[in-house]
Amino acid sequence: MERRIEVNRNWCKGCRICVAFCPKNVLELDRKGTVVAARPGDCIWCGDCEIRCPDLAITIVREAAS
Amino acid sequence: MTPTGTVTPTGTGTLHFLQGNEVCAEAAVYAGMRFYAGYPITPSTEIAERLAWRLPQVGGTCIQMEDEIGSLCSVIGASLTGLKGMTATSGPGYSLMQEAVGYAIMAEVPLVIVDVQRGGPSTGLPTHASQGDVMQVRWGTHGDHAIVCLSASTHQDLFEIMIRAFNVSETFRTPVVVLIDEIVGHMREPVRIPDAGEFELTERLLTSVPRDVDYHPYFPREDGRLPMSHFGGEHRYNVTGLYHDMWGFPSDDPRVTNDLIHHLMNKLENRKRDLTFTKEWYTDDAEIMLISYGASARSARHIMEDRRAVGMRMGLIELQTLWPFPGELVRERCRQANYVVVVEMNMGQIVHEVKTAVDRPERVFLANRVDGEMITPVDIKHLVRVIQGKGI
Amino acid sequence: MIQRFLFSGTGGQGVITAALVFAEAAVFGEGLNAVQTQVYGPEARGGSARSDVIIADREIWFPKVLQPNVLICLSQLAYDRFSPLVRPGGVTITDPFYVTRWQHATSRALEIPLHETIVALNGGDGLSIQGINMCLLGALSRLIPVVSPESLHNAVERRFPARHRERNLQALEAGTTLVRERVTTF
Amino acid sequence: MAVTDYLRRRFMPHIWCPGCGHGIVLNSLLRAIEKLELEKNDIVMISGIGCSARIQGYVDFHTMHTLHGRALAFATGIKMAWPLLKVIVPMGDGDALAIGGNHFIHAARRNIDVTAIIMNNSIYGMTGGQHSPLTPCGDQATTAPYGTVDSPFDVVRLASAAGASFIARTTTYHAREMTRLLAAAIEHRGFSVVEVLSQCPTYYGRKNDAGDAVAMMEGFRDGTVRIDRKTAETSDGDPGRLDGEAAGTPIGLFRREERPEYCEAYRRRVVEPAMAAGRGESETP
Repeated sequence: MERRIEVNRNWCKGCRICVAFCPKNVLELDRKGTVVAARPGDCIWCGDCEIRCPDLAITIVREAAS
Repeated sequence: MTPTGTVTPTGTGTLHFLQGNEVCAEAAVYAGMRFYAGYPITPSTEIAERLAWRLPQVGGTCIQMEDEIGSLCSVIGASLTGLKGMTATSGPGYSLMQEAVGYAIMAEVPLVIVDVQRGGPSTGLPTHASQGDVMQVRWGTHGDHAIVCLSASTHQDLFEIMIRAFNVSETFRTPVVVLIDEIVGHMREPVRIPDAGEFELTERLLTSVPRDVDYHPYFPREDGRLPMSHFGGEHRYNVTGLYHDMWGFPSDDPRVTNDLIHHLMNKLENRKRDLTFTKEWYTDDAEIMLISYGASARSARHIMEDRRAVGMRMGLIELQTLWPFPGELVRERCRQANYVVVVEMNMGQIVHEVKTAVDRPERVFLANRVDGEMITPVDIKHLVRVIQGKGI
Repeated sequence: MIQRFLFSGTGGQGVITAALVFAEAAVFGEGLNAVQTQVYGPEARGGSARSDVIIADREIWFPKVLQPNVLICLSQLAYDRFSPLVRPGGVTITDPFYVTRWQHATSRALEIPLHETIVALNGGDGLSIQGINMCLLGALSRLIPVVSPESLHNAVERRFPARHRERNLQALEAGTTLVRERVTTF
Repeated sequence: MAVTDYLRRRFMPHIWCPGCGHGIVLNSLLRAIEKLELEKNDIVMISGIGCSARIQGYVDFHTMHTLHGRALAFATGIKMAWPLLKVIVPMGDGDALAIGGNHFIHAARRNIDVTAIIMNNSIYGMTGGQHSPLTPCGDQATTAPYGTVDSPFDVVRLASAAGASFIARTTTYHAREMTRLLAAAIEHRGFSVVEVLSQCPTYYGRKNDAGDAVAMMEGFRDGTVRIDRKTAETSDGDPGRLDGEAAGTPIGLFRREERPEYCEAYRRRVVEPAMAAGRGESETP
């Protein structure tokens, strides 16, 4: 299973909720105020960012390895 | 034209002796109405009482809501799912319904509202006669809009007018108000409920667009009609009270807004001819033309028959369509009359429309009564004598 | 033919029902036209009761009764208020138990002991006046030749559910018999 | 189906302010519907007026944007006319309980199968920050420059007294629990109420020095206390009260009971007997 954090940059309004509640400090805002997965290697795939995003801009993509 | 009444209604069907309110209920069931929501208010309550008993018998639904606002809102909801819906109330309840009336106009939802008028303003005279809601029905909601308002004075006419109300509302996707009054609502007289099939019923025009193909709920055809899709059915769309595009989504684009308001007005104002129902007596030779509607038209008819018997050339136009006001017809019929007397139970509402319509407004007089008592034939006779310079 | 009836009394006597059954009998039994109206509202709850009936062999436009041909008063209040309205040549019908007559106008006056009759029929309890309205109709059918006893009989059967039917028919019958024996004309 | 497949993507991003809790409610609601594997065509969403009411425009169901406070009345008509539909009514605090308060208690009383979501941000957002019937007493609002004098409703107790058969309260911080509660509410047959404490950083937060969206959600985390069902049921019949001293607003599932649902009761107790009896011999009912 391959997993990655996908951010829809057009929908993100940079509210910082995902950044603040990420237990592993994976996310941060970039220069434009849009969220990015700065440290994806630390992610434990809890999905807290995905379910708390008010803009539905974050998706944890789960794909079976090819 | 000469009068063509019969003593008791004849033809197929069954003879009943009912209150006007009960006639409204029976006619609605005949017209295929299957959802009623209402709130008790004198003098309309018998409509709800009859339907609470009658509708379940034909598989319909009748609900007593928490107020008139909720009543009309739930009728709108039910109508969108494909049921013919109705509510009934009186002036104070109509005041509360005004916001939902506007919604039904904007969202183009077919439904029928029966307003059994009582004396106003405010709680006024709950159990007495008045025709004070004519202008409330015309203008009672904010913003420019067109509205259809029908009326009747006898129970047999009322039965037919109710069916027409449903037909018009279904044809044009618009609320239609049937405006009667305490007299017609509470009076009992014989009425024939025809067998099924005697009156043609207009069923809802449904879209032929198949599933998964883009459906435009608010894109009028050339004839102004908008095919519907049952809300909750195959096509998912949006319904809103905001100005909206052809998919039903809010828009403040000036062009969309302009087109929509013109469409809402024109679909009714341009079809006055299809929406005008009147009854006329002796309009070809009348020197004194009475114009009336609802219970007042009964007194007008009474005095007209009485005066004709003594040789006076009196005629009568009974307006069954109040809105859109049939101004051209009134102008045409009143052309040769020396006097026009508008008979209504208010301080003068339709009389202003008549004055606007006719060539010689200074010859238009108001015969009215506003004390809660029904205007009598003698009241009208006295006014006619006065304008003829004969004194009472 | 056109006859205007004004039924009046107090709440609980059933005068509105009487008016309704009378009009229905005219429509369904006699093939006549009829219009019935009544006074609604707070004043119709327990206080005075009034119902107008017009019966005709032609169209009826104005539905109210301003001058009755036949006035029925089952209370003093109603009599005091309405008796001046009776058309010249008309009839005023009262029950001496309820009404002391004072009008000596052009109308004919009839007194019928409805109360006494119905109390006797109901077993002698002075408070039990159920059926007085049907008793009135029975009497009326004999006095005013508009609606026949048979039409009234059918109208009662039509109007009342089975459990009330028999009692109302008995009261109706008592009214018809009463007229043959005990009407006082003034 | 992915969560975003339930969205009308063409209207995104939505109009709500950055950090607005209503977006989290939308997020959780779609996840609940996905979990229940509901068909888009089986769902009707009816909203009233206000920030909360805009949620209906973004979901690809049958949607209706109605009048301020009246959504439950429209929903009643739709549900009774077509009882097989899943009817969801998202409302704001003012929408549901000020102008719509009467419709709310009567829908609860009837126990009609509608899911009412009260997105409680303690403020009128759309009109710019006026106090609502859920604004805590003493708080600031544009129409309460000296602090509100009014006491707020307790939605759980109100819904309980009015007769709702499913009552829950949660917050945007507890998004996972919100999803679970919303799914349970939608599945419940009867009138279900889910109050969601939602943050309005733009008006309520700013007026009351509550900080940004994150700080407000931390407030939901620290200022609430979870109840379990057992506690709720043993609190002297008062589902809004916790036994003992509880520090904070109780959240969780307060009531889930089987009571006759209105449409079903109407069909069984009115329509079926009436149709079986047909028209009576008597003219009158």
